[in-house]
Amino acid sequence: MPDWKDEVEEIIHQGKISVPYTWTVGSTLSRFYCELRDSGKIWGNRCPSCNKVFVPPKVKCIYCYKDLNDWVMLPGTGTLETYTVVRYEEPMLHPRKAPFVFGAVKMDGADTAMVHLIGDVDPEEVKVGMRVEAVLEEEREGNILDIKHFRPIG
Amino acid sequence: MGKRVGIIGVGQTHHAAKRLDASGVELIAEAVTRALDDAELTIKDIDAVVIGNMDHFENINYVDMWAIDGLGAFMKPVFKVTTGGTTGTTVGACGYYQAASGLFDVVLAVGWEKNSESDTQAAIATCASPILERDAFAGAIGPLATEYSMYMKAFGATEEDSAIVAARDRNNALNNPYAHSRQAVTVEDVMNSPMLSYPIKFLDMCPRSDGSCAVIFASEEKAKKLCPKPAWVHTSVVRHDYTHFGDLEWTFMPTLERASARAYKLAGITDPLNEFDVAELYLPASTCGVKWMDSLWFCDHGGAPELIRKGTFNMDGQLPINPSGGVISTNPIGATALIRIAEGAWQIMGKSGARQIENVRKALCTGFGGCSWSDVMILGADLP
Amino acid sequence: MIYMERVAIIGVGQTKYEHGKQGNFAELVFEATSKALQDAGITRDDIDNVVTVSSDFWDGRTISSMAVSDASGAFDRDITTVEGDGTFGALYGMMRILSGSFGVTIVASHHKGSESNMNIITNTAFDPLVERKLGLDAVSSAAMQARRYMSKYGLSEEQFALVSVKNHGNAMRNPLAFLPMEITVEDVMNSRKVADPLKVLDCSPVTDGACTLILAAERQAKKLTRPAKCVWMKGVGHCSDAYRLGDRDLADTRALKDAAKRAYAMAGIDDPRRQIDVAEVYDAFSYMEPLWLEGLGICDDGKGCEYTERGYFEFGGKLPVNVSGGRLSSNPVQVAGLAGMAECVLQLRGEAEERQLDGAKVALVHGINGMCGQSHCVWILGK
Amino acid sequence: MGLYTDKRKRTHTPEGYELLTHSSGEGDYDFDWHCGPYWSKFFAEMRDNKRFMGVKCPECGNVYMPPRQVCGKCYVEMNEWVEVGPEGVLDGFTVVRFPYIDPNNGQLKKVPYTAIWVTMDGANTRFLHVCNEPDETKLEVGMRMRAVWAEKRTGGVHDIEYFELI
Repeated sequence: MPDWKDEVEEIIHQGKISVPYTWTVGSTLSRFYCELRDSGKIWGNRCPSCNKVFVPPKVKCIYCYKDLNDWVMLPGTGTLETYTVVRYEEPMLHPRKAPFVFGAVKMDGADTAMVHLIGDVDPEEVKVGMRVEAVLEEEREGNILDIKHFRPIG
Repeated sequence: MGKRVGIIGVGQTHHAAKRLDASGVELIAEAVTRALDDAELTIKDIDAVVIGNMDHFENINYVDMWAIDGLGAFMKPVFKVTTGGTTGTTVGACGYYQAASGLFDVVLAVGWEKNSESDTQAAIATCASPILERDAFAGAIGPLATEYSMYMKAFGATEEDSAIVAARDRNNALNNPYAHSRQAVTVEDVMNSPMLSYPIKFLDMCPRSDGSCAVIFASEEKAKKLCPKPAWVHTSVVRHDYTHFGDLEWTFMPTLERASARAYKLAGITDPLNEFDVAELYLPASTCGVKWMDSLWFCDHGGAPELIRKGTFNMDGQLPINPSGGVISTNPIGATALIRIAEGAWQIMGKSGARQIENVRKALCTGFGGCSWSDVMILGADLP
Repeated sequence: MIYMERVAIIGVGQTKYEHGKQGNFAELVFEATSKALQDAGITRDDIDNVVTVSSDFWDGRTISSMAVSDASGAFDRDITTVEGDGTFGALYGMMRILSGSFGVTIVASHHKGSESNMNIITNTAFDPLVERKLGLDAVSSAAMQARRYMSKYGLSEEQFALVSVKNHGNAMRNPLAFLPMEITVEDVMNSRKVADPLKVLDCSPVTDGACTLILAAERQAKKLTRPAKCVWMKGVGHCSDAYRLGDRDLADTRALKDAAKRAYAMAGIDDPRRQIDVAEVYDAFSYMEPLWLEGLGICDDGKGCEYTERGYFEFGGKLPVNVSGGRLSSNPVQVAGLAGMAECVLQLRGEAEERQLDGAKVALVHGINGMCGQSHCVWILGK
Repeated sequence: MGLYTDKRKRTHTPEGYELLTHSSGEGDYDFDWHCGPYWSKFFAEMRDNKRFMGVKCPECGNVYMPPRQVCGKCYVEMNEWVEVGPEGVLDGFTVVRFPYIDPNNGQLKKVPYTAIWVTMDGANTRFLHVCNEPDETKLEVGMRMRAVWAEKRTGGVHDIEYFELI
C-alpha cells in the first residue's frame, strides 16, 4: 500500500435516504382492506382452477396464474403454525415494545397463513398449534394493522 | 456458440401518471398477461424470468421476490437486474442472453415502475454519489440542458429543432393507446411551454409514469415453433463508461457512439440511416432527439438539425423514430427502455396498429440512463 | 443433456471480511478484482464482459452499480448488474458467455453491511401493503422459520447451536473470515436471545467485503491460464418459492429441491450424497445449514441435524460443509454466495492452505435471495 | 389489441370499493458512508488547507478531481497527487427552480439554486457544486470561478459554501 494512505484518517460521511412513499394498494387489496375497515371482515379469494383460497387475497393464483375473482369471507380464526418472541428493540420498525410475538396463523377456510402479531397472551405461553382469532381495532384505517393482533381462543 | 433468439410476444400496461387501480404487482400481472396473450402462451411455457426496476422509486427490496405473484414466477428460475434508466434494456438483454445461452428456451423479461409512489426527483437525486455529488446534482435535466446548449453553439442547432422533435413524438403518441401522455402538440406549443432548464422546456421533457412492460424471448427452435413472425435479436451492446457525473464528455455522446458503432459492426450495419426501417430511441428529452442523431451515426457531427428540419425521422420520413410517442410520452422508468424493445419488436411483427410502419425489416432500439450510459439492441425480421 | 461450451472460473479475488472496513465500495471492488485478475494471470485488456453485483438498498444509492463501474474494469466493455446474491451474478456471467457474445468475464460483488441498519434494510423486503407494517425483518422471519423447522421434525436449539460451533471453528483456519471463534454449544445457548429460538450466536454478523471471480469460455481459459487454475462450472440451477411467508410451509424446501435438481442434472450428478466432496451452503442462521442440506438432497428431510451431530459435515467429516467458516463467520450479503464459490475454487485447486481438504474434486455452492430462503441458486463446480 | 380494458381513470373497483393508498410516513434510512483514503485526503486538504487535490493517472496523464483510486480507462491505481485550482472554469450550469424532496432530510429543497460543473485549473474532470448566482442569464460556459470556503469546515463537500464568479 502506498505510504500516503497510512497517513490518512478515514472520514465517514453520515447521511440518509429520507424519501416518503405513497403506495398504491391496487384493486385486490383495496377490496380486502375496505371490507376489513368497513365491515370488520377478513376475506380471501379463490382460484377457479385449483380451488385454493389465499389470504391476504392475490391478483393471480401462484399455482395456476389464473385471475382470482371468487371472493370468500373467512371466519377470522385459525391455528398458529409458527411464531417467534422478538426480544430486540427496533423502534423504527416494531409496532410494540419487545418482548412481543410474531406468528403465522393458518387461517380457517383458506390455504395460506397470515403473518401477524400475537397478543393478549404471555409471550412465554405461546405454543405452536394454538387456536387463535383476529382481534380488530375499534378505529380502522384500511391497512393490516386494522387487525390489532391474533389472540388465543378460550 | 450460443443460440439465435427471437422475441415472440410483447405486453404492456396502459401507462399513466398514476394507476390507482393497480398495485405494482398488479401492473406487472397486467403486462405479463398481455405478453402471454400476445404470444398465445400460458405461464407453463415460460422457463425463466428476469425483472428490473429502480429500487428507491417504490422502496421494494428484492423486487424479484416481491413480484412473484404478478410474474407467475412461483417455482421458476428468476432474478433481478438493474442499472437505473437503462434497466429496461438491461432486462431485455438479460432475456436475450438467457435464451441464447441454451440454459432456457423461453424467457420472460419484465420491467416496471410506479413513479407515482415517490418523489421521482428525490429518488433520482440519490443516484449521485452521496459523498461527492448528491447535494448539487439536479437530476438528469442539468447535463441534458448543458449538452444541448453547447451543441446549439457549436453547430447552429436551435430550440425550434428540439421542439420539432417534441411535437413529432407527442403527436405520434396519439396513435398509441398505451401512451401516458396523448396530446396533439404544435412546435409553437412546445416553444411556449414553461422553461425547465434552458433550453429544455416543459413539453421537451419526459413525464414520470406508472407502467410495466413484458417481453418474451425464445431460442431459435422454439421461436420458430411458437411464433409465425418473431422479431429476431441481431445484437445487444451496452456502454456504461462513467462513474461520476463530473466525468461526462459533453461534446458528443461517447457511450452512444461507442455502443452503436459496436452494435452496427456486430449486426453488419454500414449505413444506419438507410438500413433501419424504424427506431425506438430512449430520448429523455427532445433535445437528445437532435444531438444524439449524430451519435447514432445517422450523419456527421452537426448534421442532425438539417435531417430533422427535412422530416427525415417523421412517420412518413426516411427513418421514422418513435412511432410509439417515445419517452417524452411515456416513462415508467424501469420499463421505459424495455418498451423501446417491445415497440421495435411489434413493428417487425406487424402488430403496431395505428402506429405501424410498413414492412419493417430492421429496428433500432436504445436505452439511456445511469451516468450518461447507453444501450443498443438491434432487431430484425430475418434471422441474424 | 444439452451440449454446451464449458465455462471455467480462472481467477478469484477476495478482500478480508471485516466489520467497519476502510474504503468505499469502489475501493473494495478494485482490490478484489485486481487480485482476481492477478490470480488468473491476465489483465483487464483480456476482459470483454463485466457483471457487477450490488444492492441499491445496502449501498444507500439509486443505481448503486454506478459507483463500481470504473473499479470493476467496465470501461468501454459490456457491463450489467445483478441485484441479489453473488451466485446469481455468476450465473448471469456464465449465461452471457454461453450466449456466444462474450469471452472473459468479471463477476464483481461488494457489500458494506456496517454502513447501514440491517433490520431496517431487510424490512423493505416485505410487502409495504401487508407485512412490512408489522415490522418484520430478516431475523424475526428467520426465527419463525427456525421454529417451524423445529416443530415439524422435533428438533432442538442445541442441535442448531452445533452448526454455529462448527462454522465459527472452521473460520479459525480461514485468514479472510471475520469471526473465527472457538465456542461451545453452551456459549451459543447462553448468548443473548434475539428472536426465539435464535440467539446472537445463531445469527451471522454484519460484514463488509468484496469478492470477484473471473470466468472464461473453454477456448479462452485454455489459452490464457494454466489448467491447474481452471475450475469448471459444471452445473447450475435456480428457482424461487412463493413470496408471502404465509404461502409457504417454511420448513419445506421445494424451491431448493428444484434448483438442486436442475444443477445436478446439468452436472450429471445422480447421487449427490456420494459425488459431492465439499459444500458451501447458505448459513446466515445456524438452523439454515441442516435445512438446506436436506433440500439439496444430502440427507433426508428432517435429518440434517442428526448428520450434524454425527460430525458428517465437519472439517474432516464425510462431507465437509462451510469449511470457510460460512456465512455465520462472515456474511457480506451480496458477496456471500460468491465467496462460497471462491472458497470452493481454492479447495478444488488445492490452494486452500490450512483448511485444504484431501482430494476434493466436486464442490457444491448454494446462495439465496429473499427472506427465509425464498430463491435459491445451486452450483456444482469441478476440476 | 384494443381488446384490453383501459382502467387508468378508475377511482373505485368495478364492485365499488374505494381504491386506497398507503403512506410510509416518515422514515429515514441512515448510512455511514466510508470515504476511503482518496476522498478522505481530498476533504482533509480542503478542510485544513483550503486547497483542491487531484490524482494523476500514470498512464494517460489525466488528472482526476475529485480524486479516486482507479483510472477507468487505463485500469491502474493512481497515487500521484497534484494540486489543482484554486480557480476553475464554468463548464455547465442549471438553475433548479422546481422544489423536490431533499433525500438528506425528507424536506422540500430550497429553490432556486444553481448547480454548476466546474473544471479546476489543471484537472481533466469536472466537479459538481453550487454557485451563488441565481440568474442564469448572467452565467456563461467558460467563465472563471473560485470557491468560497465555509467558516467552519468539517471535511466534506460543504466545506465549500459555494463557487462564485471571479
